[in-house]
Amino acid sequence: MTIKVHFYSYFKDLTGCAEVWETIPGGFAIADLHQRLMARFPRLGPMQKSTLIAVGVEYQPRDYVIREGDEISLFPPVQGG
Amino acid sequence: MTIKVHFYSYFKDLTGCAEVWETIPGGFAIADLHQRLMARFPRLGPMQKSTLIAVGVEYQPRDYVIREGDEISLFPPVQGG
Amino acid sequence: MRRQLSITTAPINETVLLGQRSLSSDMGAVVYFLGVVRGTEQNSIITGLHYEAFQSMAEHQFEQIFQEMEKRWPIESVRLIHRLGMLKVNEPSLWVEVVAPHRGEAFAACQFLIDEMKRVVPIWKKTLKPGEGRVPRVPEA
Amino acid sequence: MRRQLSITTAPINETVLLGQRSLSSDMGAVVYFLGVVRGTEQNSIITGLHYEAFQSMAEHQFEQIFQEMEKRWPIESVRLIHRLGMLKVNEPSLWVEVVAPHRGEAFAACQFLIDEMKRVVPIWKKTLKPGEGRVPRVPEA
Repeated sequence: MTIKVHFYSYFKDLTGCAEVWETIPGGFAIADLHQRLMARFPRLGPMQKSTLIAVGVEYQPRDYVIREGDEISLFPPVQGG
Repeated sequence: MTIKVHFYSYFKDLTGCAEVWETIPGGFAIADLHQRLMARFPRLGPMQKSTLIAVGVEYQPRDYVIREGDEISLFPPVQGG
Repeated sequence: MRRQLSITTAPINETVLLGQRSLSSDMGAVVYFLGVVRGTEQNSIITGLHYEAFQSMAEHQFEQIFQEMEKRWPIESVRLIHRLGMLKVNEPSLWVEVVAPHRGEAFAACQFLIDEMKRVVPIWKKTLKPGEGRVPRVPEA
Repeated sequence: MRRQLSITTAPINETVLLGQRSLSSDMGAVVYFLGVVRGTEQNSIITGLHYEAFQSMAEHQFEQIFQEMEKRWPIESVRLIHRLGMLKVNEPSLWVEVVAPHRGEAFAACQFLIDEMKRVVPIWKKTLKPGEGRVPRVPEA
């Protein structure tokens, strides 16, 4: 399946884009997608530990299995206020 | 010596006045004055434990020895806000 | 630490107070507290409150609290207005503003100020109940 | 619990917000927090901040925080405005109002809301330094 991935804040600069499409096999977890994206965009690597990942408008754990139609977002620690 | 005593809040109703003069001997402490006032105004008696006493604009302990010119204030627990 | 204190029968005008706010560029947090007269007091319906102060002592006690705040937190300014006299339900009786670099100290200092006020500042209130001109000041036994 | 949330590029107008306040007669406490852009960020002088949000997720996360507040405290209403876009030093970026029966719950709920916002709501800021049009978004290694 092909899913849409969004980047926010300076992750847009690290990847050079605000969104990308990724084609992934069934059973792919968020952790797998994160590895795939770090390979595609090496500058995401150093941010690995602090990267936050959401599916739609909810945070999801690394073992969440991605489903058809999910929109995934990756971003650095939040800084509202 | 003769000193001025002020009452605030419902202590004015209990005593029927906002201020009184008391003539006291030298070496009289706040605790002594309080006893004297409760004898003079018996309705202050039930409030004994919660009565707050100030000399001028400062709270003082019960063993504070009253000096010439001191103005003493008696009042119930404060309720600002 | 700048301070402004007013214990007054004049109504609290929040808009005017906001307009008088001054904030240096190092300040990142402002906390306000507004105390409002509630329609009930100890589960009875009331129509208002009458506030009375021992004014000179109240000012002195507030000043001592301000000094303690200044020792504890890097506050730029504190402003406090306490109403006196007759207040209707829904009218503000207390307005407090604390300006500080960060929110933690602004919240802590504002709460400290109000807690200490309630402990030591000689201000009292009398309840006004429906149908009464003024309630008796003496609490029931 | 009534709620009003606005994540917007429009400037925060405190006077207008005050004028829209609604308070039932059981409410005795209103706490406000104003977050203001400081002139320094990590000890460097800045001229402003640019705020960006993942808007739909930010709104959803705020709603979840509001639901938790509602469970924990008897709050009548909460209003929160967060600015987006370019803000100068001294401009407010965040305005919060919590209305509750008593001050303890109003302070606790307001602080909870801000703490939770800083933990989960997807909003980010970039610093603008003197002489720069825009700072690089990537933090230095």
